[in-house]
Amino acid sequence: MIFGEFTAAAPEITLLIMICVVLIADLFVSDENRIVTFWLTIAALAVTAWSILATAPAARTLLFDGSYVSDALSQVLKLGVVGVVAVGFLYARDYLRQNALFKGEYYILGMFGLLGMLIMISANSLLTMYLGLETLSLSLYALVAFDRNNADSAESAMKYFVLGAIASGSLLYGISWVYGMTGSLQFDQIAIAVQDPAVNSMPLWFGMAFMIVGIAFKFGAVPFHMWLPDVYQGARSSVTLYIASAPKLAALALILRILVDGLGELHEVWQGMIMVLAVLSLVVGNVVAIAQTNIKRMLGYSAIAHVGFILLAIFTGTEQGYAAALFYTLTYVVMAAGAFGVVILLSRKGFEAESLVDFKGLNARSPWFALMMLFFMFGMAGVPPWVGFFAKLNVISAVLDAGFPALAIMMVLASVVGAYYYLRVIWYMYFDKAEDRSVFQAGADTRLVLSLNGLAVLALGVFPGSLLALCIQVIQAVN
Amino acid sequence: MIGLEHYLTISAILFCLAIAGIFINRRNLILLLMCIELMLLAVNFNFIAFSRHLGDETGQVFVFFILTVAAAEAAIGLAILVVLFRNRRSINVQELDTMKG
Amino acid sequence: MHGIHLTIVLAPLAAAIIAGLFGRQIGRAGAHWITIIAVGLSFVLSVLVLKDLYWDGGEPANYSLYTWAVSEGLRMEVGFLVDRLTALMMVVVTFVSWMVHIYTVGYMHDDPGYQRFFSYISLFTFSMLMLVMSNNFLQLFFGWEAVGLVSYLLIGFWFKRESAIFANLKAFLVNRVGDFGFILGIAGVVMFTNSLDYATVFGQSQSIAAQQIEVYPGTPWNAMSVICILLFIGAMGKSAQAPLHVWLPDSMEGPTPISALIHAATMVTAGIFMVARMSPLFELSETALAVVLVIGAITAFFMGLLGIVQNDIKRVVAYSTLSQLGYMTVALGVSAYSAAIFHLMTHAFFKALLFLAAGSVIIAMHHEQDIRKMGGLRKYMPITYWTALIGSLALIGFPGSGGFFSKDLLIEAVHESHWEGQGAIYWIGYLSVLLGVFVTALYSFRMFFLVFHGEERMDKKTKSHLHETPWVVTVPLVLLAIPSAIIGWFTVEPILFGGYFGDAIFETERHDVLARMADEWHGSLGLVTHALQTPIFWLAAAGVFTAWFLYLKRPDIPEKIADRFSGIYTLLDRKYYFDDLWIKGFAAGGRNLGQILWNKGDELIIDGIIVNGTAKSIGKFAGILRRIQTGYLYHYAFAMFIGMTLILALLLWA
Amino acid sequence: MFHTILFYFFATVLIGAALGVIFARNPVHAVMFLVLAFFQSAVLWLLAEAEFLALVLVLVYVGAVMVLFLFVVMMLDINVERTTGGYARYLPLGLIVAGLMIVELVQIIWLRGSGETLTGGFAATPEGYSNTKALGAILYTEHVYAFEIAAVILLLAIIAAITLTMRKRPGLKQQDISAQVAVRAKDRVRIVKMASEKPEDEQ
Repeated sequence: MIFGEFTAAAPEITLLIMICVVLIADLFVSDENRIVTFWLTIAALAVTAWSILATAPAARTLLFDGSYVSDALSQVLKLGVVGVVAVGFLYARDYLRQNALFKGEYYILGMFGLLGMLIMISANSLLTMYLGLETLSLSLYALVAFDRNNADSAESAMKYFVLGAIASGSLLYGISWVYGMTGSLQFDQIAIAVQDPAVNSMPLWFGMAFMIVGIAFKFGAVPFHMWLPDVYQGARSSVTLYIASAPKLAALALILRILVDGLGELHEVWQGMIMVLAVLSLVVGNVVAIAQTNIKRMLGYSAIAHVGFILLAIFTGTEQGYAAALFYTLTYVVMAAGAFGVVILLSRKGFEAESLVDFKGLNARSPWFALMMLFFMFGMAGVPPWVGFFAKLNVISAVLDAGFPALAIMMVLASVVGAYYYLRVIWYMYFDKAEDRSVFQAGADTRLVLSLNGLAVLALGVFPGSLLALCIQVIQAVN
Repeated sequence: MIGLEHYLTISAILFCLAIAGIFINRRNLILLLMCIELMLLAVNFNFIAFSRHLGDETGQVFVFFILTVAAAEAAIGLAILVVLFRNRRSINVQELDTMKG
Repeated sequence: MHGIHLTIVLAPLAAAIIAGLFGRQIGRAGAHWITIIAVGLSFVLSVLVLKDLYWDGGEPANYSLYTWAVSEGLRMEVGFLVDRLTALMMVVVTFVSWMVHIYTVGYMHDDPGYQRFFSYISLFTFSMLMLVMSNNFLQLFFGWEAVGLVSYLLIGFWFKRESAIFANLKAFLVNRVGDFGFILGIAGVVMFTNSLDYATVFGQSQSIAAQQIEVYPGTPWNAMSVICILLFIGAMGKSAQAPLHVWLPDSMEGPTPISALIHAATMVTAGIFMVARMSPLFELSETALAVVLVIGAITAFFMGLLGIVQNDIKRVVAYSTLSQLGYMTVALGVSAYSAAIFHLMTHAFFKALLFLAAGSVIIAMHHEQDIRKMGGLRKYMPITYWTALIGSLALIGFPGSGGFFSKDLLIEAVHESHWEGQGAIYWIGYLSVLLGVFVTALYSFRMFFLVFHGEERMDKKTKSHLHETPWVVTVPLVLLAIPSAIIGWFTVEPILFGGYFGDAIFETERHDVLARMADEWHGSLGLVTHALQTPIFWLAAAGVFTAWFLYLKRPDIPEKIADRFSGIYTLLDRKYYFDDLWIKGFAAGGRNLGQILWNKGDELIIDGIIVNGTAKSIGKFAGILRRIQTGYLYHYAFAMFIGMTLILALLLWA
Repeated sequence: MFHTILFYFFATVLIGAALGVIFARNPVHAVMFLVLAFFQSAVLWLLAEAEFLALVLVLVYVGAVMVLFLFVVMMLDINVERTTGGYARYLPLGLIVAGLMIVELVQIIWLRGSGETLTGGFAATPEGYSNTKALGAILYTEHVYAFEIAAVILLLAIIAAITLTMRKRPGLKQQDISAQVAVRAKDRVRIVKMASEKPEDEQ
């Protein structure tokens, strides 16, 4: 009982306290010793992770008059985001140092973003969800613009900000309608209210449509994806890693809590919209990725395509589908973190390894990390036995079981197209001559974590059983 | 009798004007930020109207938080704007096209 | 037995890992010793397994080793199904692989990627064994992808060559098209049976065949036909059936040992093996069988024609591989699964032999591959010459050789396979395999004569260095030549007529072609003596003769004609005219047709429009979609509003 | 009746002000129009008996946020002629989309609302009801979690804004107050003791 009756909310409380500690401690750290802030941050994340594990209530627990929920899903997702953020910080350490970005504020903003994600994951009311989302978004806007002397960063931050504000405006507008029709902001009460046919009518659906726009924006689903490639490209690589990984898990929480917990009854209404978004994302993401020469941008479009898969898993409206979406997102985040990790580690002072051709001949320079990149690329492409294959298989079988063979064909076709651009990276790494001879310059700890990350992509693919079982169990516990 | 539907209509009109403003304004970024404020104002109208209609204060509490967040958002948005201006010496929307494709 | 199965699979894997990761530490000799020993061990154990199953009357094993995951009642497992079909494949795969390992020691002698190469081919052996020994669809797919991956790595092994890179990309992409069908087929199986296990799925085959599926609303198709055709699309990719064959000739960019192992003897036959393994499913869909037959017939005949016009020694062999794969596919199409597998086996030996012999020639010629620049190599390379002759004879089905039994009976099986509702398809199949015999003989011996006989057309420098290749190259040639020559004599009876496969292959009574042929079976010797009475023999002989005439004899003939016009020679002349008609009308016609097919069909339509065209149009599409991303904030916002409006409109008015 | 007239009056001015924001040529004017819009909204909220929020809107929005906007507009000193205008080309498309949206929304509000749900007046407030008190009562109890998060967001905004915009320019003279306070007399003034001598010429 750390926080008395609020023990179930320990992760958020702990993290907030730790943020304040780091914020104050950072004041007394000189620029040469900034590494202290870094290790304090890692310690803060470790403590947060510990508090998630140590204070997990046995059963689903509601707090703060029902605006906070702690359940199995929230614990899994929280551990996921904390872990991925920590790994991302570790990959970015040397990069930030070389680019004169190694400042305490970076970590503070990163942790605020993490706090936002935790709040979203545990939100049980639209109000909490909105505030968590804003905490996350505001941190992200600031992080994207973090390199103040970089015009591209500022440009992409501006785009992200304006479009993000429109998206949250739309989300809010939708929330207002849902609130007006159901008279409540809490998901469980909304779920009860929509059973009334007078409530479950056109105005409510309208509100839901506006909310889906906001959710789709967060995910980066077509046509609300336009910000994504620009931000991936414009932000510094370490920030791109941050944006590309953990927030996807938060977005999954957003969609699961709102559309499944709250508006599950309206499944047939939102199904069509989600399907349109998903199919468009699959097509646009995969096709446009082919034409890219910048790897961050390419991975951005690939993220859009992956979102298509996640949305199609949600689209099925079955427990199997939700579990597949959870599995897919968790494993995708691991792969994305690793892929951007390689991009970051390949960069050095004054040089961003952003272009695809920078990967030429990587195998000759750093064979082990070329192999890790191969793991990430094959994982994302869905080549067995890497985990991406299993994740895709899960989604496809969920879609088939829900009775949509044509969509399954679409998905397989899209991944065939997608294989091409992942393969191009491998092609450059293995079958092309290096233009420069630079090698990885990373600390032993970073190398170790990257290796573990790569091997995890393989190991999860070979032994997906326990993770899959966990996903299914978690989803069943929620419903 | 002025009631819910009138407020909702005002809100809808404001919302659409904000959208139109964002789209047709191609010069000044600050105007975009103002249009976003208009959009949030429209949302607030909705909340207040529904809250009063339902006789439930939660909606008004939501408005309170939206105002708070919008203030924070404006601060960060303007900060980004300043950073952008320092780098590019311009806040012209039409010149924000370095990244595309 | 379980331990033996596991050892067979894991020994090459372990060797591959050691040679791949610790190549620098163990050195070149270490890399080849460890992989050769490991694959040799697999071979010996495979023979033991075969012995146990066939001579000692052991029961087929079917068991799961490890449960990978259980999802919604669907068990995903790793397991082995080792019956006689599997055992045969295991022996063939490990034997050819072993030979190729030894041969590689000589062939790749000076290559800087020596250890990497050994690692890859051992890894390939592991993947191929996983594929053939699988007892479920998922593992089959894993093996399927893994062999594709290694093949991809190996085609691009010499990655400094632009053409090698292009070839390996092409191979990968074309195979992805096949895999797309394959995985949909597997998905279909799962959809109807909720199981991946062969035994379970085969047990429910009747119920699948009774169901219908609507891929597009309103047009119900038979579920079994859809599933089988989808699975066969996978086989088309891997076994290079038209129109997905285009990657195979290009894959010759890889080192020759690879061409022998992967692109002739083993990986490309995975599709044939898979269809045979799925015989309980294919048997229930005559539609699917008809598709298989037609695709196989097209491949068998037309790919053979293309072989006539090639000048690259390896490409000639590659097209002949395509044609022979077509033969096997035709056999599958008429439900003669055992004939297909039998041909697969003999083909593995003699085609690996031919490739390795071609490689031996290439080494001797200092990596010159153009047969127009060879000639008269017989006296320089006697061992290569004789082994290549045995291989070529086996390929054309010379009576008594390994290829004779399989090919002759395969054609006979096609001939016998009349069942109701087959109609024109039967004739397409039969005529293509029959006429294919002539074509095969023509191109095989055209190459053989141009390389080993006739004028020596190479330059002086090469000529001065010509000598027989070292023993690591010739020993595998000899070891492969022996089974190529004699394997047919004692295997034909058990495999085709002795019920060797038992329950491994399923044929409905209506399709049981081989049982009908069994009545006329009078032993191997009988078949050989009977051979002279069949059109097959005479077609092959005509092919060889034509080749001889065109490429060895013909250059002199015009002069002789100019010299003498006596009566005897008029007759000869007339005969010559007859031959000329035969040659110009048929062979040259075929030659021209081949040229046209190659230029227009292969290069323009298939390469140009289907493969590159699809890639290009996707590329164009990408370019257009890319332009939507203008970089302007208001366009981005506008896209969002359009999306928003449309979603609302959908709700309101749809 | 008076209530209705007031509503329509202020609503009209509100819409006009919103149009002004969009079409103003000068960004300073646009800010002023926005201020006007907020004032009109505050009045409309008062009419709806949401007094507390009406006052907060004026205090927070007009008092703080809009001043910030004005500050930035003036600080950046943008050339007015260069940055405004150019509407005509895009106006029709923008109006079509906005118009379609309005049609959709109005359809929902006036035509497709199911029965009574979207029409009707506001709930009556009991005697002695205080809007501020009622909000305060739930804000610090039921919504305490959200309230804390709002505090976090404000802190975050402070940190983010400072991180992005504050910079130390080299060569800029700044006061260091703590150094000034901590200074001791002996650091600044040196008292030199020397023997007093008479100038020589006086001798």
